[in-house]
Amino acid sequence: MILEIHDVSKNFGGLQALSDVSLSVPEGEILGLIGPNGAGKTTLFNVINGVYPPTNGRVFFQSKEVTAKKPYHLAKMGLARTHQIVQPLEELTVRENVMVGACFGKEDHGLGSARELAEEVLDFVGLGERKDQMAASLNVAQKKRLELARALAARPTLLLLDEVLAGLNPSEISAMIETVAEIREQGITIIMIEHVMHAVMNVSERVVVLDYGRLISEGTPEEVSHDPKVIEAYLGDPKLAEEIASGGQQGGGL
Amino acid sequence: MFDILIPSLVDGLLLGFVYGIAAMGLSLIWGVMNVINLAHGPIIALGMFGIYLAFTILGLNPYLALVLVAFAGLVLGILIYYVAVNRVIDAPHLSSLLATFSVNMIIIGIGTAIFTVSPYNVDFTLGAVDIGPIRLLWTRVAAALAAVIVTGLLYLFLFRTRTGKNIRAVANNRTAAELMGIPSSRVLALSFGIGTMLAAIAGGLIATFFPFTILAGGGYELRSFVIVVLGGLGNPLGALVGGLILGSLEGIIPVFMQTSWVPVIEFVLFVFIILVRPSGLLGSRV
Amino acid sequence: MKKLLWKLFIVLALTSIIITACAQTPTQTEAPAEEPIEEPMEEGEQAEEMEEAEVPAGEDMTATTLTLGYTASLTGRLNVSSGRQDNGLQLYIQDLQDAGGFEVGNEVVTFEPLFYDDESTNERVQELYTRLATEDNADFLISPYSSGLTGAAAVIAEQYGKVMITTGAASDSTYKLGYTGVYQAYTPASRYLAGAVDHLKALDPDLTQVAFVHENDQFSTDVVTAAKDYAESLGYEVVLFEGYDSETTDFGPFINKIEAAAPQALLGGGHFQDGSTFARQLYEKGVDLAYVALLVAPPEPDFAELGEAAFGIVGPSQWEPLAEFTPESAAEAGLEWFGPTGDEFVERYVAAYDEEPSYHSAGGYVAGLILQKAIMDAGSYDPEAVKDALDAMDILTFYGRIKFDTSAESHGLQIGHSMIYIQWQRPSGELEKEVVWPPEGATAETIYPLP
Amino acid sequence: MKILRKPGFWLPIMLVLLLGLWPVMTDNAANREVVNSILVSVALASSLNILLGYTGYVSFGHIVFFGFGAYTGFYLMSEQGWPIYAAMIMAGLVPAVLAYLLGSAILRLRGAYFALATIGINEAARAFVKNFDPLGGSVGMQLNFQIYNDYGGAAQALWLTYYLLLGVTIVILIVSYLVRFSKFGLGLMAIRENEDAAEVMGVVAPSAKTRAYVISAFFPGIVGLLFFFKNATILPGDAFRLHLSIETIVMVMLGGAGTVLGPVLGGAGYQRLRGTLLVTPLFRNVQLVVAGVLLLTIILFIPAGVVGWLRYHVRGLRRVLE
Repeated sequence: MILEIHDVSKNFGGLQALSDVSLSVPEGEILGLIGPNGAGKTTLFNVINGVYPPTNGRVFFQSKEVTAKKPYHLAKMGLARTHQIVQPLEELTVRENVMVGACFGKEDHGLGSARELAEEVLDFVGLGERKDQMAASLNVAQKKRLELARALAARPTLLLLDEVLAGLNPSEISAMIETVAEIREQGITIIMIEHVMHAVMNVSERVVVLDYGRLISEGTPEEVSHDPKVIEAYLGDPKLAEEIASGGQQGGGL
Repeated sequence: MFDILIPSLVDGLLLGFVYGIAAMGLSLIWGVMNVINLAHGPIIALGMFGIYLAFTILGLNPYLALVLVAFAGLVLGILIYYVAVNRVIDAPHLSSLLATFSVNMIIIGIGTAIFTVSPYNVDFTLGAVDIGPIRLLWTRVAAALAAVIVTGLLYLFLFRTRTGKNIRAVANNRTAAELMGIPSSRVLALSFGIGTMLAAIAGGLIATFFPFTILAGGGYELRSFVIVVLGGLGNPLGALVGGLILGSLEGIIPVFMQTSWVPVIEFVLFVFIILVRPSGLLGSRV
Repeated sequence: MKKLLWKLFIVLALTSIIITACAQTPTQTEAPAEEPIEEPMEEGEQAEEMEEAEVPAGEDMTATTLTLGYTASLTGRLNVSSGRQDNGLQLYIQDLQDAGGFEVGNEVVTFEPLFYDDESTNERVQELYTRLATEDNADFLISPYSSGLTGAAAVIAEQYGKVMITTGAASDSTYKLGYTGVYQAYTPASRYLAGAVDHLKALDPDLTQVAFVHENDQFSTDVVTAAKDYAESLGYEVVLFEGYDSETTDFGPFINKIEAAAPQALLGGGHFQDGSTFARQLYEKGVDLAYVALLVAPPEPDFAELGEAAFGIVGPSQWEPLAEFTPESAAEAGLEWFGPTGDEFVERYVAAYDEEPSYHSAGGYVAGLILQKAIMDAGSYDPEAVKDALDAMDILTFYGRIKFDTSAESHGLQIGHSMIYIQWQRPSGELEKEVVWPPEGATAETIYPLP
Repeated sequence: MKILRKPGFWLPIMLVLLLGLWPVMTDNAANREVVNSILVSVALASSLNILLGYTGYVSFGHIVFFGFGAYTGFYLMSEQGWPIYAAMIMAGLVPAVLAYLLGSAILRLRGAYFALATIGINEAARAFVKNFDPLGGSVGMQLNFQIYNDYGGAAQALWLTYYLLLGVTIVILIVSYLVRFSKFGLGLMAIRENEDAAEVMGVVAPSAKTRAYVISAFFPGIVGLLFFFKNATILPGDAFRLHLSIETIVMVMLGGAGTVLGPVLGGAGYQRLRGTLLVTPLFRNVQLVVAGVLLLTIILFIPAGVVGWLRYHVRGLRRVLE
């Protein structure tokens, strides 16, 4: 198992964003993580990579306990992620953005080799032409690819993808799905949060469903999509879900 | 011991009200738009000179002149907002810090050209009254009273008027307020104006009992920072309480050690609170 | 489009600034900034009064103008006293120019002032004296007002080998740093309040408790440290000894402490602005003291603006218009007399500035006088020769006796001059200064204890 | 050396060197004093840039290090009789250690809170030194004039101070360049742009920030010692002047934060402007107004500063101006 999560809970003030979530991910798998808005998916990512310490429970990465370790510890161990809301380093060039990933990721590259690696990865995600632009000048789809390139340049063993497809048009979506599949072929384990259902169902080997911070279903795409609990969850009040989600993400603050 | 403690405390508290008003302006601006107004000190100084000019040239009663100074402060603040702050309201902190600091430089520069850096004095006295061992100067009492009145009016305005409610809405969540049709830049400008108005009033009150120079605002600005952090950034009522705390500290500390240790204690406390409890002793926001 | 033009303009402006910054152009050709001197005198009456001033019209005489460089605190917290000092010095230079200068060998020398406003800050003093010593290349330097600023200026004078006459700078410490070309016109700080302690002892032998509250700067610290030691040696108990910041405007905490410590006498203060505020707040708070002596502020005529708060306050003074040093007293003491008499000085000063001179004014005037005398004695304006002349100087002027310490450890310290003490009284209803100490110069009885 | 072929490396250094050699060539003390004050500004601005420009932390407390270093060195020279070279090293090290200790506490704070804390530290430091008698308290310390004799007399000592300052300034520029174009520097810039994202990518932000803080604190102390050695007097009010911190920020912003050349141009431009207006009675006060308007214009319209703006708008200059 590359990642094991035992009974993880996370509270924000009075709000229970995650309750007793347990999960194991074997090496090489593509795991889909779905659920209505505010189900706690991004919070789970944040707990896994150390942005938030869990209130309860433990997290193991590559069989080492990483509960409440800082994000940079996990990054050095080989965990990389993209953000649902893109976070480019705006005043740096596209290449420099990716070099940050290479320099400070698992392989700890020097500037020279990081530069080569960055160009390689940028070509791979299709941003090769734009490497000298400022990251701020990219459009949303390009910024998503930049997020991906940064994560890949870290040479991770586990990659957390947070809605890389959101906001893309159909042709961009299929291009991105292809890219994800290629990444998978490099032997990188992937957990992806996704709302574009057909994509998740096509790419994932296994799917996990969160609702109100609880893991309510787990199995092959086929099994999950027929689980009555899942269907019920998606029929739930979307507005309420949104409130929880926004509540969950504001905790950082100043 | 008591003979000195009580008068020192009273002196400190009376000043504390005025400090509170100055800090309230800073706090309001921070609370509404997350801007630290580094032009606060010079505006306090302008308030002092406003009273000076009104008193010596127009021969106005200082408290009457205070109304004029307040109005001028409001207008000046709105002007400053549109010229210097509006454009950088969403930029990183450094931008608004430096934008307001450049306003500081401009005011000090012009002020120095007009008034030089020499001390001025409003030769005004209301006499004193003896209560037991304590001698109260009426100018100090009047300043404290004025501070309380201004605070009361500010709260009536913020909680009882539509504009005031708009200000609070913008402070709470600017994006949401804009979606609800509140003209945010006008509200921000008004808030900035009220913030500087409070600074000008505080300066005006101080001018009735202490001599001052165009640079004198600096010390009160620094005190305002301390107070704002004591009372919670963005919490105007907290600023008044913070002012009273600081005032009493300034009164009482000298009883126990050399007066020159006061700023050391003040600023160490300040840094300590930022580190340990950045929301302030009373928590932020109203 | 408009935005673009804006940007273009800004960039142009910035580049020009940078170019001026990097372009290595010292603008030495510019005439030094000269503040307009207030016209000091009516024509006619003064020229002959300057000693040694008759300029022979011989053709073999060449005219030489030496620049006296200095800064004055025309603005800032020291403005009042420094302004007086500047007035005094300007008056001296004007007198000299009107008299046509003085003879040195076959040259007729006059002085010309070159000065800037230092805004009462150390930083500007350092920058400006550096400029005076290098770019402006002033021939001789006069100190700014106050010990703190003079301390900063003296180093620079010494670094560039310029002779500096200090005035308005009493601190002893400046003269204990190994300088060789800095000469003090004022009675040193260590002797400022010693007389007040003697005065107090004479007034009331039973009084035992005194308090010292002083400005935290070089001058006032030097003064009160010496005075405290002296008071203690006379058996006084010092119940409060505390310093305040130069910028202090709220003396409340100090006044509360004074009331709690309940001394009968208060000595201290600092400079004019803080001293006046202190006196005012002491009065407002109705502090019960029998004797109050403050530094610097009381002898200034402006102190009277405090009204009732000024009444009874004692202050040490370097010179008062009432003090009588005359050519006759010089002859009696076997000293050489130099310069105008006190009456002449007061008369000209009042004519020029329409105000009473204070000791700061006299100090400014006498600084120029000392330098002139030294150059005349040296017969040259070579700095080394002038230094020798200053070392040897022992003269009496309207301001008093001038003689410098020539020992290595405190070279340049004034050892000839002494202090007098004034008190604000109401001899005829109006507030007026009266000399109350030492007894031989006193013009009135001391009002003691204070009401 | 590959680095020597980079115009971005040698351009700032050549500029400073040319400027620095001008008084030497003309053998003119007046020129030296003009350049001396420019060098102080450039050195302060460039060292602050490492924290402000590269790391994005707005410190109003840069002058704390200037003051503490100066006091340390001054104390060692005047009370302990140390030679200036040894005192310089301590004047750098003591503030660096202080920055390390302070940094671990206050670098956790973000944005305005960090800025406020640094203001507090500056004020606390000044007030403390005013009360601290071993360092002379509120009347400060003075050097005995004889100390200049150890360096060949006052005139020689002033030249020596000047050369040392020039050397230190050039070292700062080299360090600034090396940091800017290193992996460490890349990490700092990632922190500047988005600290959370940088941490997720593996940048160990706390230690990187602390290191940047320490590096930027090492130099101002040395500059401070040289500055006050020249003036032979040190006072708390002069050593911990909040206004100087702010002016230094202005210089960095003027030239372009985050670039190597920017603080050089900003420092030189600001100081020259100041020096020119300083002695012009009519414009003495306008100095502040001019500087204020200039700063405001920069903030509002070209927040990247001169160098940043040129880099952005003139493509050809990108390789030259770093």
